[in-house]
Amino acid sequence: MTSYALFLGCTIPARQPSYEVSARRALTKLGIELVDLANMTCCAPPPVQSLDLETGLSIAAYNICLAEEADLNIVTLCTGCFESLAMANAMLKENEKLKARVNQILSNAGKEFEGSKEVKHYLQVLLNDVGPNRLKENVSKNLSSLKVASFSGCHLLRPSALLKFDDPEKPYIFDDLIETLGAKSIWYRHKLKCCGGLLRGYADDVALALAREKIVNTTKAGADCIVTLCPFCFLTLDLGQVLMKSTFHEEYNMPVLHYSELLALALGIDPTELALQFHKIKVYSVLNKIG
Amino acid sequence: MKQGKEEKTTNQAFSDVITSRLGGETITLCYQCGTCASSCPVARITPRFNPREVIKLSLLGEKDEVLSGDAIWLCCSCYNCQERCPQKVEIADVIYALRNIAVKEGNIPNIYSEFAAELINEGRIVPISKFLEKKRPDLGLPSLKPVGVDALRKIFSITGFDKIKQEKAEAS
Amino acid sequence: MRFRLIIYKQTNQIPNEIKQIRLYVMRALNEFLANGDPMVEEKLKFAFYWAASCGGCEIAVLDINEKILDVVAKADIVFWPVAIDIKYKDVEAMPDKYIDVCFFNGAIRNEEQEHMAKLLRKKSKVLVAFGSCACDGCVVGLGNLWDKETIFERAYFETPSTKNPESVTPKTSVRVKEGELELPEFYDTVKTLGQTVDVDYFLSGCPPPIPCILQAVEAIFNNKLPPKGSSLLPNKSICDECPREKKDRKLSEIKRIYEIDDDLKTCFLDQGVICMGPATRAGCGAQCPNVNVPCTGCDGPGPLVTDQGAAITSALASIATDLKVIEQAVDPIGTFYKYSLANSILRRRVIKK
Amino acid sequence: MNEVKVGVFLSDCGNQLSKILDFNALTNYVKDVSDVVLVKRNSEFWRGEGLRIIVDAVKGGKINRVVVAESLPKLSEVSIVQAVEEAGLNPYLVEVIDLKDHCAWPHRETPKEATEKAKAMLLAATERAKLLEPIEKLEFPALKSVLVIGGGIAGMQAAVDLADLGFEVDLVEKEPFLGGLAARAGRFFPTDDCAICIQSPASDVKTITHTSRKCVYRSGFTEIPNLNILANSKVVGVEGVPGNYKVTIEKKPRYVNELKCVRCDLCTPVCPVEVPDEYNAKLKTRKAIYMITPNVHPPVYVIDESVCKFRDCAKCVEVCPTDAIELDQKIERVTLNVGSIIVATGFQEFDSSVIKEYHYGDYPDVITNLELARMIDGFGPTGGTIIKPSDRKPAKKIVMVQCVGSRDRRWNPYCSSICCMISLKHASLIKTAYPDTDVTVCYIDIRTTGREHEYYYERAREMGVKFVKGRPSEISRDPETGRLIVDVEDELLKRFLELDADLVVLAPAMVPAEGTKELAEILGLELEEDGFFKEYNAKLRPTETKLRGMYLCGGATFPKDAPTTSLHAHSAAMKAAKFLITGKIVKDQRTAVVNEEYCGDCEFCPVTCPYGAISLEPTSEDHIVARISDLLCEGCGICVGTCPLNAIELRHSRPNQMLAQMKALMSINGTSKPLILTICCSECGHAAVDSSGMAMMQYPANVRVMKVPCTGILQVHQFLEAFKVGAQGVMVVGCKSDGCHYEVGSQQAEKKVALARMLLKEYGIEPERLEMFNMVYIEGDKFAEAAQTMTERLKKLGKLQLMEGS
Repeated sequence: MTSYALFLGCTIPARQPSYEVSARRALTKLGIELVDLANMTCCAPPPVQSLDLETGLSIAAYNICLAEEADLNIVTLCTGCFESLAMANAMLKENEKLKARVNQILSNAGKEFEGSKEVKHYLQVLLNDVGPNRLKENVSKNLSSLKVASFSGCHLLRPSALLKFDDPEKPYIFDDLIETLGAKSIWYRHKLKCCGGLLRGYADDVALALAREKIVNTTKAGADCIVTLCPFCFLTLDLGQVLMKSTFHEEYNMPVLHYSELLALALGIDPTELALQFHKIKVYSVLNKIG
Repeated sequence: MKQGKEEKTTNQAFSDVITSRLGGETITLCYQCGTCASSCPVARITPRFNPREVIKLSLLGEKDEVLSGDAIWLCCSCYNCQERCPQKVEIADVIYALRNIAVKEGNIPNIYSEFAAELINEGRIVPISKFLEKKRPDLGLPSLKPVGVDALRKIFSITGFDKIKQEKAEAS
Repeated sequence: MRFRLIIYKQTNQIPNEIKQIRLYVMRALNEFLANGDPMVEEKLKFAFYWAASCGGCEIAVLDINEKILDVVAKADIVFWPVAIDIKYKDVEAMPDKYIDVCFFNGAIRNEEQEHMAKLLRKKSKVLVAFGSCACDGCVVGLGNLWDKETIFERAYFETPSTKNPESVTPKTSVRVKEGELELPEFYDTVKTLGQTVDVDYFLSGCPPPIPCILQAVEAIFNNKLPPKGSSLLPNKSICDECPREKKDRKLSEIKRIYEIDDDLKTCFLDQGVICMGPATRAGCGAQCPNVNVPCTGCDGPGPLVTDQGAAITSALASIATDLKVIEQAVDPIGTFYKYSLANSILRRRVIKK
Repeated sequence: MNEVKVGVFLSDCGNQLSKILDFNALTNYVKDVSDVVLVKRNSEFWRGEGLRIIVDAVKGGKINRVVVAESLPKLSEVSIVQAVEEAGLNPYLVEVIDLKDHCAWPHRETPKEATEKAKAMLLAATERAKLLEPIEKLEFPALKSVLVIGGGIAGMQAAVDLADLGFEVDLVEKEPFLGGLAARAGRFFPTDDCAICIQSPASDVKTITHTSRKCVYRSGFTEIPNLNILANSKVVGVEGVPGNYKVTIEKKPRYVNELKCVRCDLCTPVCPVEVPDEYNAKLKTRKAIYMITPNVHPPVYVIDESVCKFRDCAKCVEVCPTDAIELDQKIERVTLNVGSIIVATGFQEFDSSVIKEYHYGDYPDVITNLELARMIDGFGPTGGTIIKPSDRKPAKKIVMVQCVGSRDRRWNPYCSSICCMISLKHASLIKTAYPDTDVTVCYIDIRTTGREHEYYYERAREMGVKFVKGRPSEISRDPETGRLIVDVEDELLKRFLELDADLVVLAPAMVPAEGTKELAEILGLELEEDGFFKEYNAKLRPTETKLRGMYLCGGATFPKDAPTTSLHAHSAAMKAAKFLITGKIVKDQRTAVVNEEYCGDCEFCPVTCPYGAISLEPTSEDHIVARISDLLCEGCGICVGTCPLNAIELRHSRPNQMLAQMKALMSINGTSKPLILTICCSECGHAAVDSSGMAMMQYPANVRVMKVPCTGILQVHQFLEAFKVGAQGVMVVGCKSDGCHYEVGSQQAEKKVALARMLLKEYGIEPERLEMFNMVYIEGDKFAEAAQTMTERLKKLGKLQLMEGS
């Protein structure tokens, strides 16, 4: 059994129990042990980096230190957490001067960043530790009639120089993993463009307009649902449709699922156990297409 | 305005301030090809933000316009521009640097001071709802581990992050 | 020719036979010195003298092992303070050019040594500067980084092991109750023998390589000495004798010996370790590199070179990839001039008073 | 050795100098210097009566060393040396110094001090002259044959030039046919006529006008006397020295006998193998046996061995009427002996598919300029119509994207310089042929710098080509319509455009031709960081390389348009011809020489020699020694500066000569100021001193100048020596570190100065007493300023007094 320190972040426990439930159930079923470490904090995502980049890097490094102490690699569910931690990990490993500065800061909290651990997104765990073959073997439901509009979120792919997750212009890992489950991943216009999630709270109008484009484009392309990896994208697109209704008087009803949910469903986990009631846009139409 | 120690108003001075900050190092490489703007999902929706213009204004030394305006806060940090920039300008990071400078000067949007407050108080920027925390056992989820907020405060005391809120209070 | 030497990594590896031979040689030598050899009529007259040096050169004479027997068979030793009791006044009493060959080791540090150098020059037909101190000043010459005052200050007051409550320092004359005693004057600057008197031959090394000593002795006996002023060591450099392979002639970083994982085959310089080999006369058979220690330059500069330190630094600068590499050199004099400071172009440090 | 008899000749420049320098004092001083047998003063010595005085003294055997103090020595020395040589004395026994620009002019305000300095200069020149030795002239044979690598426009032009001049020329082309990129480009700017138009070869009928200008296909190129074409071949090895290279060529089998093929074209119809035609951007197919176009050189079919079924088919063999098809041909190796080599390997289009956001390679309707050129070509695969490769329907809306991989620090930071013009040419040609086609060009900057080039931009606008200032961020394909969308910000409008397009044409960067790196290694030539061949001097010797005998032309050095390529090719041909024309290479033996007895096999010098002139050779006694090729040695002395045993000396700049000069210069002060020895390289360094004097800039007379061929010759010991002989400070003046006339000499000196400073500190001598300066000729002011600064600095430091015993 492969073990990882689970970096849960804030948004998932705060808002999206269905993501956590499905991810824990599915990964455990596939033989991945998730260890919850004490004293982890916010990952220091872009809002924190915007306030002070150095503080942001130090917070990320602090969390990596906890994993280093536990001798575990980190796995994240949230794409945002993945970016903050993986970016900090890469930057500090590459840049000795920066590492020295951050360690000077961390020393006050009794920590020292070594750079001995990896930060992975759970897709990488599925791809490398479980592997497409074993994943396929474990799929017990038929998803073949499901047309999925995948949306990985920006921070799984970019900045690619530091994250090194996938080709930033022609990504395929996520779509391959969707197809591994048996569903069809479709192309839609501006697929790789941002959902605007990070502008929520500062410029809600802009954020919503960006989310709307995404919903419009996926609907146009005939998707049955959008599948995401990031709780922020999820929020923007799922809750966003409710806001679109009130703001633009447009009704879309495009179900938005976390990939972990699709995975749990494909693995045959009972939908009633997945807390799907927390979705704003109901997902019955998707459940109906899963045989 | 804060009373800056280095109140240089020349063009050179502002780009120097930016290039000497973490994230801002590459701004001077820009040759205004517009790839960033064209890549930017926000710029296509609102004229309030255009990364190419933010860089041009910064390089021309229009410090006040850049730092006190709302453009720099409209970047959605998607890094599309940074990936495609043919001059390897780290545009998204430059925007972070500009935001950091703005924060230092006391120009903080409300939502960001809320983020800062949450982080300092709770160690998280999104507060956990008591309702969901109670519900966790029913959903088959383990209880949440404690948050290392004390450690964060020690970090903040060095980076000066804990002062951000006060500066905002002074400014307002 | 290339000398092949048996190299022992550590002294305790020296076989017993050799130790015994040494013992035997010492005994035989003592006997000869006491009784002389009645068989040989016309023997050459040898003299040995020890000026400012560590005494290692005296031992080196014995390191020729059984060959010393040939020496004493063909030569009388008329002066050798370390071994036989002949006074300076006895030397003074000798007619000029009485001594055939004088082997003079040690640098000229004080008045007495200068006096003896001049005296022995007068009394000898051939004067050989024997060893690095006599030829190039050697470690003694590193004293030229200071002057008399600083050296006395250090030696008689500052060293932790020194207790000198009466502040005694060497003086040229001192009055004791028996009368006035005179001591030779200690000079500010160490000189080589060659800088003091006219020298006929140079046999450098710390101590001189045994094969070169043997060759020199043979040349003396066979009257086949090279032109006056020559060195009795080969004309090439240590690199010529060194078995290590030269691969990538680029110095991109200077390392200390403990910082490398020596593969025992590659030239030290190619591994980033400073080796004086390129700027050092051949003769020893690259003894040090053969036992995994870089050459420190004891055989002195090459025949056409006036300044060993300048020669090696020119060469190293030429293969250094940039200026940064140069800054990594620590203790430049100790590294590049360990044996030759007194015989370099500038010879000593300028000390502002 | 004959007795040394020095004659000293003092020019007072028509009494100009005697207003400052006391010539009587100088004459009296010099005549007492030992071995000086003759001292003469005149108003000038480099021509007329003055020169005759020298010549007579030499002829009469009165003197055998000549020291002349004359102005403008860089010019006057030439005639003096020549006259002395004609008079029967070896020309290298002459020493010319410049009392005007190095003494009188810069020190005219302190005439007394200037006179004392002049004495020191005369003494130094005399001491050096006494030690000079005759230098012989060497001759090396040079073959009157040239290898040209690359059969594009550059290689063909150079080959024709040289063949016309009577050289034996071998032209090697890696492809089966000549023409290179140019042949595919169809039409060229600035004349819009076809690509390969060359001057008619010698075999054609010559006319006095240029009506014999011919397209290469009509030129009878393959029939030019002295020109041997080796197509389908590449260079695999080069040995030897300039003037005499042995080149190994590997010739791939053509499977068609060049002497038998009559181009009847019976073979292609029967060939059953059909593959996409790369030459034509895969817009049509060709057979396994083929010719790229009907009019090519050599006019012989070739079999594509990667697809031919050979014996399993052999249909072509059956139909060939002349038995020209030989399926058993093997790779051949040919050895050529040539005197020089011209590299004309050109460039190629950058692979745009790595810029993923543009989807070249994904979307068939995203093409490159070269592919568009094939469509525009009336002989091309589409017969001149512009189509969408996806459905072969006419393209009515075309978007051109500039700077694809150019000016892009992710790929090629440089501007490829010709793409703007190519796109403008294409846009105009399309608009001319199909005026209703919509053409939009997206650009960052339009660069039309050549003659008549701006006219192309103008014409394109007139024709209605649209221009959008902005670099597209992405080319996407509408999943429904399949049409292309180009996302771009029109910066001038500040508007985001989504340009709809049938066809998107990328203007890719131009990068070095495939195999450039391997070839550079074989030839021993350097590449620039951008991957193109490095020219000897980009400014003044653009077609030469560091190695005499090897030349570059065309796109091998950087992307070029046709006119520039032609110029370049003619230049390279001229350089090669100049080098070989006499059939011999004559040079004087001012070269470095190894004293083999003392060479210690440290193997440093071969690494530091910038010219590869030093080889390591075993000698009989189981030793290895360095040997220097007199042919390859350029006389910089960098090896001298390297040798830790001083076993290398440079003839004409021997250590004893330098030391004697140094001592002499430091032997007379005559001022109250600290003596400074200035060691200048003979190139920029010395020239900077000249120019400061010529401009009458003032600096103190305590600054004494000694010339060395290159500062690279200097060793650390010379700096120490200078202080020993009385210098209070030492200035080293060399070329800029990247402008050294001997490549790396200046850098070598810098490192040695740094180490010497480190040693000086240990010697208790202020390191700032030694400094290296880098200057160019025009920086005379910088020299005067440096001399002044150094003097002030030394005055502040106080007198350096070496201690007794030093």
